[in-house]
Amino acid sequence: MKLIIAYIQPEKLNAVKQELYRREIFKISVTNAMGCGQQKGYKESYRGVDIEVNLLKKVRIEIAVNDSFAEATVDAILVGAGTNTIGDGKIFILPIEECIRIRNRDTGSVAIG
Amino acid sequence: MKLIIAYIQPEKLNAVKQELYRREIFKISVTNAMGCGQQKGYKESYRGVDIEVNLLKKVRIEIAVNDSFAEATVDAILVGAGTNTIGDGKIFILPIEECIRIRNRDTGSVAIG
Amino acid sequence: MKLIIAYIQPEKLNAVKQELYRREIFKISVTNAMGCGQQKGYKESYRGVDIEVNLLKKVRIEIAVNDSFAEATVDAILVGAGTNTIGDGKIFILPIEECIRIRNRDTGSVAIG
Amino acid sequence: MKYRIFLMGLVMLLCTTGTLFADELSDAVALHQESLDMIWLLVAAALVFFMQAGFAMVEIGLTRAKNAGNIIMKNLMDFCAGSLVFWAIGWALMYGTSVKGMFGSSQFFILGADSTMFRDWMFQVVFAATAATIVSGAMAERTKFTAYLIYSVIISGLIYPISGHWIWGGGWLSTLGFHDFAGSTVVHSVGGWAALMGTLALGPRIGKYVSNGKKVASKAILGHNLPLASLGVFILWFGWYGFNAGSTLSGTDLTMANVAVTTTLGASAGAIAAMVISWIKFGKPDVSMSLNGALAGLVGITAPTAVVTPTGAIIIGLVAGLLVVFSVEFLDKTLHIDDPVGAISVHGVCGVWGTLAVGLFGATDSVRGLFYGGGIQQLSIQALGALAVCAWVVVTTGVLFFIIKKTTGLRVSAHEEMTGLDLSEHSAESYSGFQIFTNM
Amino acid sequence: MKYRIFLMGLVMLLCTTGTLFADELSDAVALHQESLDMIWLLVAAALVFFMQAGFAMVEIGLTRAKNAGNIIMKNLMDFCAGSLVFWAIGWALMYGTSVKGMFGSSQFFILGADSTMFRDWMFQVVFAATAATIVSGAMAERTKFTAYLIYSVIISGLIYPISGHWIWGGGWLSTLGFHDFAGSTVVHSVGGWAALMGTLALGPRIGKYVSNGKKVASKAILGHNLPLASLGVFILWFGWYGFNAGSTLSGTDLTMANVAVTTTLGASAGAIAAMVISWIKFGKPDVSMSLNGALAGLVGITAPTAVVTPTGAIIIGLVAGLLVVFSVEFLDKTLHIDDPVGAISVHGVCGVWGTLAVGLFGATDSVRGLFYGGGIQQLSIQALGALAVCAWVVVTTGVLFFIIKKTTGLRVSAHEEMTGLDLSEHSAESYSGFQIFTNM
Amino acid sequence: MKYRIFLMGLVMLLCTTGTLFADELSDAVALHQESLDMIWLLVAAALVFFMQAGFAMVEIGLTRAKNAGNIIMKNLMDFCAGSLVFWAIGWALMYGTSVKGMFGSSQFFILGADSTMFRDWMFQVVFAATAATIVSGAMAERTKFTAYLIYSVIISGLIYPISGHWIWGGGWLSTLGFHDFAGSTVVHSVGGWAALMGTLALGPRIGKYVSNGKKVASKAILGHNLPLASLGVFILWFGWYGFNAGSTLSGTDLTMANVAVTTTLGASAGAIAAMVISWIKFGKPDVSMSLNGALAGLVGITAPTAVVTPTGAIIIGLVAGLLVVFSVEFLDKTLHIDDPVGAISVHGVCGVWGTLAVGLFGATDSVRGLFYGGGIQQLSIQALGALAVCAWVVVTTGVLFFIIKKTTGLRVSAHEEMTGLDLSEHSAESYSGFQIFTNM
Ligand SMILES: Nc1ncnc2c1ncn2[C@@H]1O[C@H](COP(=O)(O)OP(=O)(O)O)[C@@H](O)[C@H]1O
Ligand SMILES: Nc1ncnc2c1ncn2[C@@H]1O[C@H](COP(=O)(O)OP(=O)(O)O)[C@@H](O)[C@H]1O
Ligand SMILES: Nc1ncnc2c1ncn2[C@@H]1O[C@H](COP(=O)(O)OP(=O)(O)O)[C@@H](O)[C@H]1O
Repeated sequence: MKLIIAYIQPEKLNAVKQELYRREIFKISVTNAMGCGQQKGYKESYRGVDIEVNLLKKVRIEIAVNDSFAEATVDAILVGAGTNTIGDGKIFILPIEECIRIRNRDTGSVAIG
Repeated sequence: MKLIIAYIQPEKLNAVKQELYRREIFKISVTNAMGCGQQKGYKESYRGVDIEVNLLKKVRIEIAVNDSFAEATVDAILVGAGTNTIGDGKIFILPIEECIRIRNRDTGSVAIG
Repeated sequence: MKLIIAYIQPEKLNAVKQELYRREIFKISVTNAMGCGQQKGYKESYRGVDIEVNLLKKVRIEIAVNDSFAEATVDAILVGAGTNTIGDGKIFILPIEECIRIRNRDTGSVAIG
Repeated sequence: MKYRIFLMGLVMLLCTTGTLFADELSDAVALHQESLDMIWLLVAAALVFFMQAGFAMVEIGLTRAKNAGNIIMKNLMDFCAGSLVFWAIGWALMYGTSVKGMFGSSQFFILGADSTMFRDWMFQVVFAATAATIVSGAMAERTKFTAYLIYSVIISGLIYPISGHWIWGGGWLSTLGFHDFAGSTVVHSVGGWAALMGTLALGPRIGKYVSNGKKVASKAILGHNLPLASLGVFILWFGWYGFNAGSTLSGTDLTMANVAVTTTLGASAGAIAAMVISWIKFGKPDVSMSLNGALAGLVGITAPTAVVTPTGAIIIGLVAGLLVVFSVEFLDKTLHIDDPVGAISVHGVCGVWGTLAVGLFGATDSVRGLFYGGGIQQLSIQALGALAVCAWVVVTTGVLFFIIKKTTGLRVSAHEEMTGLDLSEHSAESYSGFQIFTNM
Repeated sequence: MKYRIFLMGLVMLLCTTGTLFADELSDAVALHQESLDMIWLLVAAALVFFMQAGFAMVEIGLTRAKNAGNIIMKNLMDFCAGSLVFWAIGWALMYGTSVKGMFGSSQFFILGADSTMFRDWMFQVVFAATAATIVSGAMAERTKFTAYLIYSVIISGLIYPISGHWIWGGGWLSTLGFHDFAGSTVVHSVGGWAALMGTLALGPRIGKYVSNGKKVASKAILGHNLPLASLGVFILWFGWYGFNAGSTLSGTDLTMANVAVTTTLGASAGAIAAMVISWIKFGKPDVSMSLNGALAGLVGITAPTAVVTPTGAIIIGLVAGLLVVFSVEFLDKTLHIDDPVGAISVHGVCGVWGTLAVGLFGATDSVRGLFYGGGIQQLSIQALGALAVCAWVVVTTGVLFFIIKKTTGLRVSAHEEMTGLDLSEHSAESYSGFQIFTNM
Repeated sequence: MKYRIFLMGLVMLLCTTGTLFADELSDAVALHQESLDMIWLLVAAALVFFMQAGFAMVEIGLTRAKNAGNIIMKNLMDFCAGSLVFWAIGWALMYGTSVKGMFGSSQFFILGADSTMFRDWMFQVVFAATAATIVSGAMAERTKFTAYLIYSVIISGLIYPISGHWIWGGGWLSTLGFHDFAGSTVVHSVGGWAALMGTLALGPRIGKYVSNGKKVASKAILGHNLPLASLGVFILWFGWYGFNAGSTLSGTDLTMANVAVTTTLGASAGAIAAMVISWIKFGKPDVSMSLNGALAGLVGITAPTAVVTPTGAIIIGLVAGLLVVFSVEFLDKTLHIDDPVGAISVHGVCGVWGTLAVGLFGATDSVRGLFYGGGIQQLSIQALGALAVCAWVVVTTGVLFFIIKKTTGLRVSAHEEMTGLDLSEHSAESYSGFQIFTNM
């Protein structure tokens, strides 16, 4: 099982969700995040004083999948969030050792979906 | 060492914390999250227009433990958060390679607790 | 590749960022978190009723790095966030199996930076 | 003879033009009298109306984010429904021809109203709505919206006007000499006691009282928006100048200045007392208690505002501020009555205090209190009035809440309460997009 | 003879002192008349000014957090720029010497104003700003700030004063007997129709209408702060007592009480109707619709407020509350016109309804409506007026928005819209530090 | 003889009834005069009281979320404590019998007050509280609460009343002909200079000025709630109609219309100027600067409001708007004085500007400024007054803050400051449940 973590532009969340649905991946968790990457930030100014904002608003997605679904998931994110511009984000894939569904204590592959 | 990530219903956080305390697990980190799983969401309506809310509010818990504590931790979460209903949540267990306490630069098993 | 997760005191974020920059680590993701550790919390009171606040505000940092950068990253966090006081926080290191840059679908070591 | 006639003519002319002129002038002066009353009462009514916003903001601020929309609906609707029912029957029961000093019985639908009656209705309707809206705060975060609509209509339309008739409508208490200038009893106590009965009927919010084996611990459920709560208090205080000073009911009653001063000093003293007590008791000057203290001072000074000296007002305010802290604590920690915004303490307890204070600090010829050489005469009448109104409200709202409980139901389900009334009662979110921890 | 002289002297004295005395007295009475008017109008003007805060809060509350700062700037600046342009030319076009009943032509820069004219300008400028500010809500979240400044100046300085002249400045509609007491047409319809044209010129917000193949689905874009929106509605209602009751234009016109009562009942009925309809149609009592309902009732009662009975006011309010729900739905789901705060429905549609209601429910000798035995005479004049003003505004603002679109541009870029106008137009954040989901 | 007697009788009768009648009438007219003054001043006082809410919202909005509760407490308590001390000694020092034009010395505890004195105290106490509350903004986010209580009591009770006596209490500056209609100097400059001294005594907030080796960079610390800040500005503007127009001190002084107009135009011009300058200087129209601009215009027009033309008012407002932007920048970037809300620039700098503007733009017979052919006479008196008050406040508050620093301490610890004053000073959270990044 894999944990797929992705940072994407906030406005791409809906598109990513739609791509995931198409590939029948329905489980997803989302958090608000601030990111700093190749996208350099921008300058705000407040009362005449410059603020260098280099932590940009991002959305963090976590999807746990069985190994066989990993590729489809990555693909869905790439299609949904990719715009060929700096700031599109990153995907990280981590190994999961165990997964448990709290409701019925199912474990392993059967619990993840 | 293991990183135990759990998504639970927000209102179960207190119960989970209590179960953890009972098992002498005192360290925990919590974030706000939105999740989409078997629980299908609900319909809000705003000014007469339906909104399908399929990202539900969840609480994300992270607990890093030594291997020997993993079972107790999972058990605490299962007891604290389980209600036998859809939406109860999931637990994921990931391997941790290293853990460092910032205060005194302790590492490994001794740092985690 | 490693995923370095750190929980630090909110007010130390800027210092950590500066230490990372010095070591030429520019990529970082940040989330708001609440943590419970050796720092025991404090008592608020609201309308005469005590509130035991044992979930303290923390900042959660995630940095994905190539193996060779892991040490420098940990060092930056230790220097930036360490004050020798309880509540300074923890660092966890997890293995990453794959990393993909959404923009151009680069993978692996080249994508992470 | 010529001469006589000339003289007579002169005198005549003098009389006529003088009279004519004087007639015009005295008409103008009479109109000005009416206009001064009119302007004063309408401005005051507008200020009192604005207190609805104050109540809404205080209640929103001192409760959780997940119920804010429901609170908005309650505060909006108790005024809207209340004003229609006060038009239909409330006014008639309060100010219509008295039936044995118990209730009014004419002028339903304010039929045949002239500008004077329109003016008075306008000034009174905002008071009626205030009484109803007080209840909302104590019963916040767990009451069914339909139940709320029902009982707020009955309070504005029946319960409030009848006890109001006793005191302001020429009823039996007013005959006895009971003095409640702007409504410590008429408005605030009525609201406060209804709030108490409602809270008892409802029970506490989930998670408010936790039993660890044998001891019940009281848990704090934090308000989510202190800035809005403070704005609400400032709005209420601002509106209170209309509430109290407007209660001269005349634009040429110069005691309005006296009223404004005692109102200001009473409120100030209340806030200071509450802050100091909270500082001593809890170690820190508590924000929401100090806000409550200002309101307590205002409620306390409402009855005696026109008959006390500045010094009297300050003492009344200090005691009110002190009372509110102890009362909130007592209700919460000892009686385990869960009143999220402190409405029972602020309006009920301090309403009674203000009513009694008339009998203690009254310093005018007509209303002279114990401390100003007036004996216990006035004080006993005040006590009687406070008691009578308390009994009336406790009994009627007791029955009311009992019936509602048995029919439509008074409280939402546990699940709805945990989800929040915004979602469960209105399928809305008040702070869309904001990340809010809702685990409490 | 002595005696005669004495008598004559006595009479003389009597006359002189009497006259002297009467002169002083009548001077004082005349000054009081002016003072009553002055105080009444200035207090009313201050209340109407405060409505700017109400509009700002409603608009902020019903839109997304990322545009709040931009909305603040718009609401602040339309008043500031509007007041300068209304000083320079607006007043002159509205109240200057009439050129064939079409527009005023004197008193530019209110030169030579005495205290009466200053007073009247003050009362009128706050109305002019209201008309401009209405547009802001409908065009929220996607309009260029420079474009906004341009069109709001032109509305306050040209479009509003000219149609205002027709009705309040002694122009052709007033000659015909058109009755719009406080501005359902003069202010609200003008704002509403301008809002409609603006929204059409702009197009909907990104993500508001999503096409799934052939069917276009309307998506909800939630407001981010209902407590502020509700505060705004309470402030507006509060200010409306100045707006309507102040429109007696005299401190001694006692119908102001009548006005205050019908305003209260109309607003209450509007909120109740909107709540009930939304409950029936959508299954739950909708918060923001109920708030809109109160405003709809207020807009509806604005024209007829002084000439209808309380019962009439309630019916007018109920219909307004009903209209606003159906209109919001029709515009959104059928016409796909994206009006984030419902300004077109509240001010345009209910403004017309209020104007027509004069011809239906008018119950005074001078203004008698269809239902009160007045025939269709008044109704037709009202319809004509509503139509004429609608045509005037639609054409002029149509041209205006077209020119702006072709020159400076009317709408921000898609990227700026997604980022939010706070960052893109003002490089500011309204809720710094708060975690807000901005994916919508 | 009969006849004579008859005639005499007739004349007598005429006299008597006439006089009787005239007496009644003139009594009524006299009462109306008093009532007009009373109503006007009480309504104005209520409006000025409401400015406390405005100040609180502006200060809350322009600072960080972690200090909001502390700001509430300060703004509530400076009024509450201030009103008690102004009752005890402030009024007496300001309006009591003058001791050589330096300070008043009677009427402590406003003993023996009649309705006129109650009225005047009411109107004055809200001004005193304004002066104290101004300081709060500049010293926000780092001042000890106890220290705040001490100095705000001393400002309201001692420092403000004494310089106030010089100008409004019949003291030496008023004898010289110094004109400050509604308090640019009396209220705003006093607040502004006290704020300056306080800020100097405190030092900047942690993280505000960062030294990179040799250069000190000024960092922005963002306000957390612009909607509340804007609401505060609207409330202040609304209240300012009471502040300025109420300062006619008479309900029959018809110049109040003039005042309302110049106040409106001055504020509008100020906001526009600040927006335009910020647009030019920083590339974008800055929200909080434009809000400050409106306040700057209001402060600037406060002294000259009754003696300038509309055109004069606009120029005064424009200059104030311009001054505030440059002053904020100069204080921050050059002097490194950390004033979170811009209080020193708005109230201190523009207060002086408004005071001088009287000597430049005064256009009445009694107050004629340089640009209206009045020479530099008035201007020099104005400059002298501004200087004298500045010196008085700088010295007294300098000593005051020095003593506080050495005794109770003026500033919280660095750790308390980082944690936020809500937790450290009041163990409260203002936005419980909301996720807020607090790393700044
Ligand atoms: N090495 C990393 N570690 C942690 N987060 C990262 C890393 N690289 C990127 N991110 C996250 O992804 C977001 C997008 O990265 P960015 O470099 O701007 O995208 P792109 O590579 O498409 O230009 C960042 O804002 C950050 O939140
Ligand atoms: N495969 C997954 N990947 C990421 N998050 C998941 C996954 N499955 C569940 N979750 C998280 O857990 C929450 C609860 O899951 P859900 O399926 O509703 O619970 P249950 O299985 O008990 O019915 C979801 O809202 C989501 O946040
Ligand atoms: N085992 C753990 N699992 C999850 N989070 C932890 C763990 N240990 C520490 N944390 C996080 O780190 C924060 C700081 O830990 P704490 O024990 O207070 O620091 P220190 O060890 O320096 O005293 C905690 O508030 C919590 O968020």
